[in-house]
Amino acid sequence: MTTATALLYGLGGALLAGMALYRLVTAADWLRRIVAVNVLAVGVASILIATAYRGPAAPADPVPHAFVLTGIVVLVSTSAVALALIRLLHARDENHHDSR
Amino acid sequence: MNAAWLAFDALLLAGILGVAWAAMAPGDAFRAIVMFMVMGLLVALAWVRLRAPDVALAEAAVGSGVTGALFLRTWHALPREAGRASEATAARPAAPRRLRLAAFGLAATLTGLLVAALASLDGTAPGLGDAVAARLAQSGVSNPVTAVLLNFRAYDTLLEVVVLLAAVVVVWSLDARPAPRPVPARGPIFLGFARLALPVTVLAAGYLLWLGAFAPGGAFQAGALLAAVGIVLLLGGLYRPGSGDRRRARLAFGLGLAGFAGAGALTLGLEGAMLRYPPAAAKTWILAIEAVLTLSIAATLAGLFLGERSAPARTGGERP
Amino acid sequence: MTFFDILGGALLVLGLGFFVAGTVGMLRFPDAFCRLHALTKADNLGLALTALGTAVLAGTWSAAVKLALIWGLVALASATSGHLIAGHALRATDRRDRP
Amino acid sequence: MIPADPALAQWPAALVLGPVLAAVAAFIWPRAGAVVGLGASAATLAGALALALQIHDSGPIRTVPGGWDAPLGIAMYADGLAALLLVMTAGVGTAVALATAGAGPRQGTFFWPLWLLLLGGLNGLYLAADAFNLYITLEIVGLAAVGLTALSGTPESVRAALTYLLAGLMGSLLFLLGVALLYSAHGRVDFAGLATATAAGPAVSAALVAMLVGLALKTAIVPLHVWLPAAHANATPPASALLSALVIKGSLYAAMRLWLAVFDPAAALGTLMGLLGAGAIVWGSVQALRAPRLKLVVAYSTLAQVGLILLAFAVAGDDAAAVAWRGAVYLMLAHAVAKAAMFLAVGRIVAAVGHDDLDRLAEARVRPGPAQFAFALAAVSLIGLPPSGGFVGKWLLLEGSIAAGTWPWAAVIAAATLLSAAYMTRVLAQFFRTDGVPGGEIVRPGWTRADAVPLALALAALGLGIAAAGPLALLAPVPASGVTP
Repeated sequence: MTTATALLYGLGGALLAGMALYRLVTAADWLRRIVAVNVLAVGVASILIATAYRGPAAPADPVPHAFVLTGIVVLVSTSAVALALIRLLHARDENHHDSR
Repeated sequence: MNAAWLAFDALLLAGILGVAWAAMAPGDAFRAIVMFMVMGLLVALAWVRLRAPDVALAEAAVGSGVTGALFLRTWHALPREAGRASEATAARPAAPRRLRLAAFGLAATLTGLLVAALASLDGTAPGLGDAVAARLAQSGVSNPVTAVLLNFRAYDTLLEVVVLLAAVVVVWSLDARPAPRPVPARGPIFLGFARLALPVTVLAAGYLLWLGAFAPGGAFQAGALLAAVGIVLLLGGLYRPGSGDRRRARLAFGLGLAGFAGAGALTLGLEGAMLRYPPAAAKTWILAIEAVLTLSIAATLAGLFLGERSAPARTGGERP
Repeated sequence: MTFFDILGGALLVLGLGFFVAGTVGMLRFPDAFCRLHALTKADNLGLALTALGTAVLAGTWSAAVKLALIWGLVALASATSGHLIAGHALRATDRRDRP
Repeated sequence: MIPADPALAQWPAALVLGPVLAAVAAFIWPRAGAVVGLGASAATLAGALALALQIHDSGPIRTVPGGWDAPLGIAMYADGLAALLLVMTAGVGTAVALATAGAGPRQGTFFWPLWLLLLGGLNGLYLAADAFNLYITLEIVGLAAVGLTALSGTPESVRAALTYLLAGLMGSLLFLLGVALLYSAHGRVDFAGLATATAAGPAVSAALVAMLVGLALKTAIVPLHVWLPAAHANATPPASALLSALVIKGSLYAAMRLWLAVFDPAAALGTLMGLLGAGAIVWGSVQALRAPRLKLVVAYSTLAQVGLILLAFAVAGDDAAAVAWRGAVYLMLAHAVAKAAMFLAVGRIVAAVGHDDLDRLAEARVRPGPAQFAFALAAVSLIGLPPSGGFVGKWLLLEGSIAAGTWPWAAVIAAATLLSAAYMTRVLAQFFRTDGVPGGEIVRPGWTRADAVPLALALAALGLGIAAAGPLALLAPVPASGVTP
């Protein structure tokens, strides 16, 4: 980490990742877990973006930015699948109760 | 000035951490989703601070916007009682004390590892910024992030589009067909807004796409904006997909990957390497790929939002 | 510091004040309608002042046009969503009043 | 490293592009799904075989798609190890695709695009020589696998798919965290550059731990296995076959590649991996001995088999480790072929009997002989009896651990063999028992075309033991010099 700013955001990312892992393990419902996964991803992104930062005067390293952009799209795709599965689980559950 | 900025950064980070914690806390799911979206906006601000405007745009549009819409759509489909945690959607009852302790241990280990790792870095790793800058002139575009995404590491981006297609294939394969929930009437004001905002948003998406070549922006940000247009259309009932539209939608989802992978195959034949563009025409290739990608990404994100509801309901009937 | 820097800064601070007022209103007011009132009014004005201040600081006409467009769109969107939220709240209170 | 024929240098890219383009076609035109799927699978198999032959003759192939060399660009790297797994994926996949195409159109619509995306993703994974590139291929594989899990549409499978997705997502995010740390420590993520980068501090160690834990989650290494039994036991038979034969091999290979080519892990970490493997063998076997359903037995046996492969991480010493790694890779190969045969055979048995309740199997009036025979043949390889492929793998692993002087691992391998014999015998005994059949009247359906694929795969698992020389020749340089791209 080249600057205090980068270190600050990197440490923030580490904290976010830890918090998200805690909630991921302890959360009682699926929706909250998907939120936690998204927060974990923000933590990882924070470390990458902080790595790319070269101070207020120099341009930042674009390669980690590209990594994070890719990660954002991958995550929205995976979250969409998870949420669709949650909806399906609920729909099946409801039909199950209706038929009883 | 430096200390003031550091104070601002610390404040912003504290805000992000607080809102993130609130988003994951047990309780009202709606509140959690709103908190998550607020976090996305704060995070976008942080990325601007760290000179990553491309990422900030994507975070605001995709990470906060589209993901938030997906969350809300799911929240709407879940039962209203008991904080919307039904028997099916609850992974398990509230965590017992032992599990909470174990989770805390895990989380503390992870954070400790990361802090030790980050503190040990002395900033000597040069990164690839100089390598990008040195070859930027040959890439065909002048925005370094676009150069990395669509030229230097275009293969990664191709695989990323594969992930997007895989997601929509899976979502559409989940044959839920839930009973349609009554959608509250949007009223004339919403429809008026939609009619007014749509053309402007389409214009803005085109602008972002064109901008991506030399300034922050590009296919993914533009696609997310267009997807928002699609979601407004769907929510307002201005576009109601019929059964025949499923095929057209699949075509739209597949088009971006077909175009991108097709370009890969074409360059493999012409230039002897996948996605090595003819040097003089690199910009044309990149813009053509991006244009197709934008439309397809927009359709795919909207398709992910719509999900299985796009299937004409097998059994009609209103929910009590 | 030029005159424009000071003007822009002042507009930004003024806009920020409106945002703070709107937020306090949202947190303190008793029901959805009062909150909406505070939020939409204050935010629209706050955003207008912020956009104006930014335009003055940027100092180019193209930036000013873009900022004006942004302000218009956000005002439109917030008015619409305010209307939607109010409609929803009205229906919810109706249901509560007449069980 | 430049191949003799420049046209062949394009094959790695083609092996990724082909299945992906076919997946798009199968998604857009569902009615052509089976034709496109079978054609693309067979073509990929042919391409992978050609690549393997080329590598066998003239050594590893390294290409840079995009024309920008690493570290800015992305390199693709194919050596004997990658080629063998490419052939395994396309071969087993083509067989499963044949079985699916024969089963009728019901589950076809989404099976084909999902399988082709999985094929493209796995091909990309095996050819990756860049940590971030590897991450994206892991995500493709993960999403396609979740889709295959949920394809049967039962509530159990949906719940299993959701658990699987969440575990996989957490695994890949931990992996990405490792990539981020590697980039911040070295400023690059290409394998070749990472291997030669000198500074190894806390950041690199943390990256190794994060990546290994993430991959362990995706590979279902005990105790991170909780998602696997439900996912593999509730999917459709072809999906189960693909999931257990191919999908977990992807993340296992990733861990292997990173271990050998990128990191220089401490010996203690290797011992830890070995201990985890031993634990997985015991846990998986005990659960397989207790499982009430046939599909669950097969699913739990995967945990034990993966544990066996993990033992190779513990063998130290250059020459001994080389032998052990070849054994581990051969076990992966044999497990893929035998497990695919077994899940397809179980699918046939369930279709004939109507259930897979192990205790009631002996009461079943219908005895699908060919499928039970295929199951028994596959079991021979999974137990590791001669002359099967499983035997060759186990033998090499044993040889490596004895050469390294680590006798306890040899004892673990022997115990694993006994345990797998025990849980497989538990199943086979039910096939032969007829005393529970009410009335004593037994129906034995004859051979049908649908029995051909599981039987062929089971025979191939045996054949891997007889014709081991060819595949092993590809692995000859592992790991001493040949694995660093």
